[in-house]
Amino acid sequence: MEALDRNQAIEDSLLRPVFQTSRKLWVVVAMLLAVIAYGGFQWAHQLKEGLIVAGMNQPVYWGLYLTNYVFFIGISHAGTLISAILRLTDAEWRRPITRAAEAITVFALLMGTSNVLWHLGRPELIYIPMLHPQPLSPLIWDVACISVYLMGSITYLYLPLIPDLALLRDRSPRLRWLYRWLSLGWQGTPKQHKLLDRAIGFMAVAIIPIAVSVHTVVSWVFAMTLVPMWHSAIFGPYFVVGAIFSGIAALLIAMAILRKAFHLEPFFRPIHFNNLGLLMLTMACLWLYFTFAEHMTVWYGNEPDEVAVLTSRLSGAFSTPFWTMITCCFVIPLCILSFKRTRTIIGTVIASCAVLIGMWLERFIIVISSASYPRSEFMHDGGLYSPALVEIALTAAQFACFALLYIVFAKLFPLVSIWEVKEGDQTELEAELTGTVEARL
Amino acid sequence: MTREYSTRQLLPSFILLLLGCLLFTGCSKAGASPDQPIAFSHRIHVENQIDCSYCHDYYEDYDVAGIPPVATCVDCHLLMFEEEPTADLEKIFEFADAGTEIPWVRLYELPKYTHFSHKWHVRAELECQTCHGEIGTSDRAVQHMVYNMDWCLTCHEEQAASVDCVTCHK
Amino acid sequence: MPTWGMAIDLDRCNGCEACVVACRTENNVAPAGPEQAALGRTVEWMRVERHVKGEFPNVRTRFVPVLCVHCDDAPCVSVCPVSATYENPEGLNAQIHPRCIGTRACAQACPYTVRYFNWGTPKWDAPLEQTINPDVAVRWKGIMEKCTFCVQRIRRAKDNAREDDRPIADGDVQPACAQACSAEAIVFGDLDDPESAVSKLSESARAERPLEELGTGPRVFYLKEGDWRGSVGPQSSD
Amino acid sequence: MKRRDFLKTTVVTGTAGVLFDACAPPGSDQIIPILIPEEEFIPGVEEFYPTNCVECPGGCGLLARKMDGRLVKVEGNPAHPISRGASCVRGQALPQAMYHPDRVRGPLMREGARGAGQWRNVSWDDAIERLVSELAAVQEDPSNALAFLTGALRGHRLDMVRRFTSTFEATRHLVHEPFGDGAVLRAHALTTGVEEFFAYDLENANYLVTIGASVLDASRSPVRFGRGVGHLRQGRPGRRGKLVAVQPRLSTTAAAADEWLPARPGSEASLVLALAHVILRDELYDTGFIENRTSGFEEFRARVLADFDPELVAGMAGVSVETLERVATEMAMHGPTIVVAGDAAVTGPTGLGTAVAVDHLNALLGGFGKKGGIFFNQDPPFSEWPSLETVVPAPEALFANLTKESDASSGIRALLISDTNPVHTLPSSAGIDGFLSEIPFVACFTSFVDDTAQMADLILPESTPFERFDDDVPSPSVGIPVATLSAPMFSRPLYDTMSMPDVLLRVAAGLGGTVAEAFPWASYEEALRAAWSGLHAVSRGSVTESTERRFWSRALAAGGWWDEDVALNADCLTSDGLYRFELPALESIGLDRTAAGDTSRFTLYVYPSTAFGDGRSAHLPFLQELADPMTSVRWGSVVELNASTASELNISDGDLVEITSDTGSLRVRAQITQGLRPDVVALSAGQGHGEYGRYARGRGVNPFSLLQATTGSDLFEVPLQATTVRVTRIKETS
Repeated sequence: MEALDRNQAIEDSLLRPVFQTSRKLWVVVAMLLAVIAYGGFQWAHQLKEGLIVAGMNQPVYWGLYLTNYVFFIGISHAGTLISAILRLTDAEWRRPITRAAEAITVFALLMGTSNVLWHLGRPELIYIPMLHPQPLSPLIWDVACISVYLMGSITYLYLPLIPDLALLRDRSPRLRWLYRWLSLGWQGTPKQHKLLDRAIGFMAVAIIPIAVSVHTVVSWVFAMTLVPMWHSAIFGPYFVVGAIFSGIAALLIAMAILRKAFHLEPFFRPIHFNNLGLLMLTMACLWLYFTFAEHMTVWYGNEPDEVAVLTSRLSGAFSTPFWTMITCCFVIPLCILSFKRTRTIIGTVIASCAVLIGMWLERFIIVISSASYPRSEFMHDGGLYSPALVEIALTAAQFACFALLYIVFAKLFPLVSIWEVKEGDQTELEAELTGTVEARL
Repeated sequence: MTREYSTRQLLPSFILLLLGCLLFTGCSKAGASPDQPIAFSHRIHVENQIDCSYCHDYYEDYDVAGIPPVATCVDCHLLMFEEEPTADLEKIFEFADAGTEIPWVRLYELPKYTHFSHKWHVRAELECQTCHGEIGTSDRAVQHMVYNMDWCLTCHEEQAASVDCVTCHK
Repeated sequence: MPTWGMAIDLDRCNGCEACVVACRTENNVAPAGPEQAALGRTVEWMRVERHVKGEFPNVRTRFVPVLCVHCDDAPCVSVCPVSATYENPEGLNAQIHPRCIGTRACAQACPYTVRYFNWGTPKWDAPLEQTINPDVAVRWKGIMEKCTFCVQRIRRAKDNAREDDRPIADGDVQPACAQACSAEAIVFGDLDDPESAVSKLSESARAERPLEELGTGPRVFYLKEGDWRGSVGPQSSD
Repeated sequence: MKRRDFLKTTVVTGTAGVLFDACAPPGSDQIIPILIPEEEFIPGVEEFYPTNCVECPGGCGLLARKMDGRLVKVEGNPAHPISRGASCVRGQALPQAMYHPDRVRGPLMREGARGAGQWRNVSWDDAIERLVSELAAVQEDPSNALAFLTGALRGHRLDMVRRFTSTFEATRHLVHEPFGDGAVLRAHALTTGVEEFFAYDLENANYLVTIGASVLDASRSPVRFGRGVGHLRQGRPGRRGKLVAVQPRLSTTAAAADEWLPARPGSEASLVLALAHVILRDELYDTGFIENRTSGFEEFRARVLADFDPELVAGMAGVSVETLERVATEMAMHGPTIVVAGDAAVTGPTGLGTAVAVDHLNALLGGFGKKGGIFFNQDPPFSEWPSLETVVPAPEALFANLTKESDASSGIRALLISDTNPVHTLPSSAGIDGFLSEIPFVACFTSFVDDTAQMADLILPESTPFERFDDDVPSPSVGIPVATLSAPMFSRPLYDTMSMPDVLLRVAAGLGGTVAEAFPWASYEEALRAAWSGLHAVSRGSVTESTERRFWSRALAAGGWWDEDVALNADCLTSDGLYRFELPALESIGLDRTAAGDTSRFTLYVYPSTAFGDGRSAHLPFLQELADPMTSVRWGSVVELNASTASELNISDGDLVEITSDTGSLRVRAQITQGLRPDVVALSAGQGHGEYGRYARGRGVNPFSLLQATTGSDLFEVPLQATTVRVTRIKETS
């Protein structure tokens, strides 16, 4: 009986956010919609005038849109990779956070790819690369990998959702038809469970190489060119590490917000923040290693074109963003996360905010600094690229839309996977019983 | 047991598909036949053994085929003394006296970024009808078809003519 | 099939930039206007770069006219997702405007930075649009454009040669820049024909190819400045 | 990927573009209506019409390409001896001058105050009638005078002006050409009796030294010199000529040169004489030429050996003694050598001295009449127009007039202006505004309302060279007689415009009496044809025909007449046929051992811009957008500062600085360069127009406004390097 009402308590506390919406949430949604509307208005203005309203110029052809593209695709890696790895390693503490992570993946991917529409000179011809690709172009590899990844992550989000959909189908006061349609007639029979576990297991294994391939291919859009400080072999792993790094940070922030907004304190316990914090610390060190390796080889190699870009980063026009990036991505996380005392919830959230800012700056520096200092010295960007209003408006709209999608998702589906938590709760009970026996053995 | 979807469930996706195809119908306007300032009939002129090159006198040597100036019409029609000249014949002289050219409505329009040369097509022994359809027997000039790249490429490949993009794209 | 190439003698070039304006007028490149020029949005298919070395008073300057070098193995061709730019059988790196979707990957990949983007719709204050050359398409916003080695002049030369039923002679094709150059520094022709002026110049001891070490296989040869060794031969009486 | 199926779906997917109009990409499909409707043309077929260029003294023969009834491009005329198929940056932008949005489209009469810029459109009849009435008023009262202010005109356009002014009793022909190198012409007249620019056989020369003259970019004849220097460098396998440039600033000529000697402004004359000193001291001069074809050599030799020791001159000129010695010996040993003077070096107090010194240096090296040396222009044998008993007024330099006489405009009742813009290219301190305001009636022949036309009462729109009959005798030329001819390429001008000579003919007919008799032709074409019949009569040269009518149409089709197999001539026209080593002109050259003076003051060096010349081409958008070859500035101006000087004044690249001279000041962005003397500040002419169409109006700064109008008897043009200025950095608030 005791197990029954424990499950009941779990279900109630997790379904409450789906059914009740506080007034404060509507205010937040209204604000987000305003930002998105302004972004839409600026986009229409850019569609009419052309990219002349943006800040890009000759030779800096790629600007904020591409930075955001790489940034959001980077964040999307956290979800699948973390939840897939934790699922495969059967880490018990993953249970409450997997769905939140997978949701980040899907929405970050949607936001990332929308940048392509704003970046293109003629967005109305977006269908041409799909229908008639030129296979040698890294951009086509991007298109292919990201579409596979998007499909993969949507299914990987949808499969663990099915049992909860069934629960909603039975208990939800509204949209029953939707839940019935989406839950595919789930009854919870052992056969269905076995089928579902095998499917989730397969997806967990399959999504990891896809995710790694996506960000390698995104980095190859830069690495395949002969542009100084882009054309380097390290870009593949460097971007993947950067992706996981920024992904974990995004996940931590999302979890902290959800914990506060939907009162999910019992599910997002300090242990989660502590473990993710440790994971982020290792990624920070890995990231610094890659950054150091890349800049060291360029400095030591001393090729004039490459050194021009390097000096612009270390001491030239891009020195402030560069050193802020180093502090945000390494120094702050190192200090906060390496001591148990500071690796609390607030600590990890501060660290991950710093990491997100740092990683956005890293993408900005990589894209813009190499573009500003091409091989032809005469063409070095005299005016130095500065983002225009339309680019900033669209970046803000992007973040707002990401948050809005997240809220809508939270309103339609439970953000914590109820059946996994119940399953976890079950095993925890047995563990307690046997635990005492083992402890004694 | 796999569930069968009821048609009602499949309805939304079906509508979506339909809309998609609708969207993608070509914007062709083959067969369009805008009214011209003068109801000119090719058939009558061809029956009077007037060769194409009499009016369209540039297609052998230049890129354009050439639309005849009103003077060419006046040359013949001045000497033909019909009993009661139709309104259209009068219009020829109205334009001639006013000193303005007849504002014929353009039937065929290639995009401005393409280069087309009648000369080399005529010298490759291509009949006017191949591209302009049975214009010789028509009373009203009708747009035979919308020229698109695929159609041109088919012919170029069959005749082993150059399919290098720069041949036609300028 | 000829392989078109160009030789630019930097010893002759005096930086007068006639080639730059000749190219703009011939190929309908609209001026960007003061504000857009200040933002670095000037489109000019050919530019004259000034390489200055040394301190006052021993300053050495070199003028280098820079245009698309029509690479044999072009970085831009491989990165374009819709193959809007491709290498045509005659060695031209052609840019097909209606196919371009404006990703600008080619411009970023080009090591010579000679590709220019139409950020906005090119604007001709009336009646300046009368100076538009009908042989060259007027571009529109959102697409890439670059030097085409005056493909419209190559087409006209081929037309005339085909009309007189003879092969294209060396010097038949003269791009607008070569024609306008008073110092006769720019020579254009068929690199496959060993007798052509450009082939001879390309074999000169002074000839070098820009950024050849990148393996792009450029088809423009720069002839380095010669050094003055007095007037070889008897004094002025010959 | 097969192209075939690329657009298999385009027709199908075309509508996807309907949302964004991708069926036909936007802006690519507008049909361009031609402005002159009844032009007969076959679309896609090109026609070439020869024309001539009036943008600079070079006088190239051009071909205008007409496509679909429109002028689309200008190319060099391959047959023309000056251009040989090439052209310069300003020639290439000429189609924009014809279709310029701000062209004057019909005669304008002033309304409101002078200079206010309010105009009333009038018909040509009213304009001619007003002109005739004003000139009749001048004829009645002998105290009234007619003044005709022009630039450095050439060909029969100049003869029309001189003939028109000669028919009035009290009349003056004022000339204003800011970079006209008037001192060089005066020097040539003093030494050789030939008051024309020399023709230089650059193709066969081995050594070229330019004193101040940036011959390759803007001043004299960039296309002719461009081709010549190109040939001098790489035209003869196995032999490469050397170019040395003596200028305070690294112009494009100095940048393209093998050696740049940054001489202090004003010291060029003594530097040239120091070179002469070395040549005389080591007796490297051409003794043959000097003995039989010169006079006054001994006094010249004594004077130079006495006063111009290289050690003394080197310190003052800022060039090392070794360089002077080496260059002098190289010039003598590795001839044939040519020395050319021009631009700022031949203006100001030492201007004439420099020009004369350079001529003497050429004489020392025996360059006159030698292969690879210097020849005199030979005028084409035009047949003279019916001669008049009247006296043709000698051309007077407007600037000299303004600075010398207290009241330069006394007695002038009517002023006609053509081909010059003195309000823009004269210092405000010269008092040009006062001069114009005192003259009751001012009429201006111009295609654009520029700074000077703004001050006129009547604007008579001039047709562009593509719409009018015109001929031109290029000077400097290539030694053989050359006459360029151009005919209109359209059946009628684009707007209601008329060429200046045709207007003069109609005015002469209106005035009647002796003036009408002086012009017995119905149109300027007839007058030209009468003159060109002389070329037919000699029946030699590039165009020879049986009848005069066929000669005229063949000449029009060829774009002019020239005789390539005429022997080049180099005999002096002095009284004794000898080259005179003129000394009086050299008195003014002294070794002004003035101390370095106040280090806070710099010499302002003004030079012609590659793209705009003296500002004449500033109204063309392609040229405004062109990156200046040496400063890369577009649509504006920059002042060049030497790097070390800038660091002393802690001015960094791009800062806003204020340049103040005694007569004015202006604010402009600074550009740090290594190619400039530390005590010099360089500003390009051409920008800073108050009024000259939308592309030039208010763009950049006008350096002429800063120059001091120093009084001096033999000044021809504005001194371009005799003004000292202070440079102060402006605290940028933005």
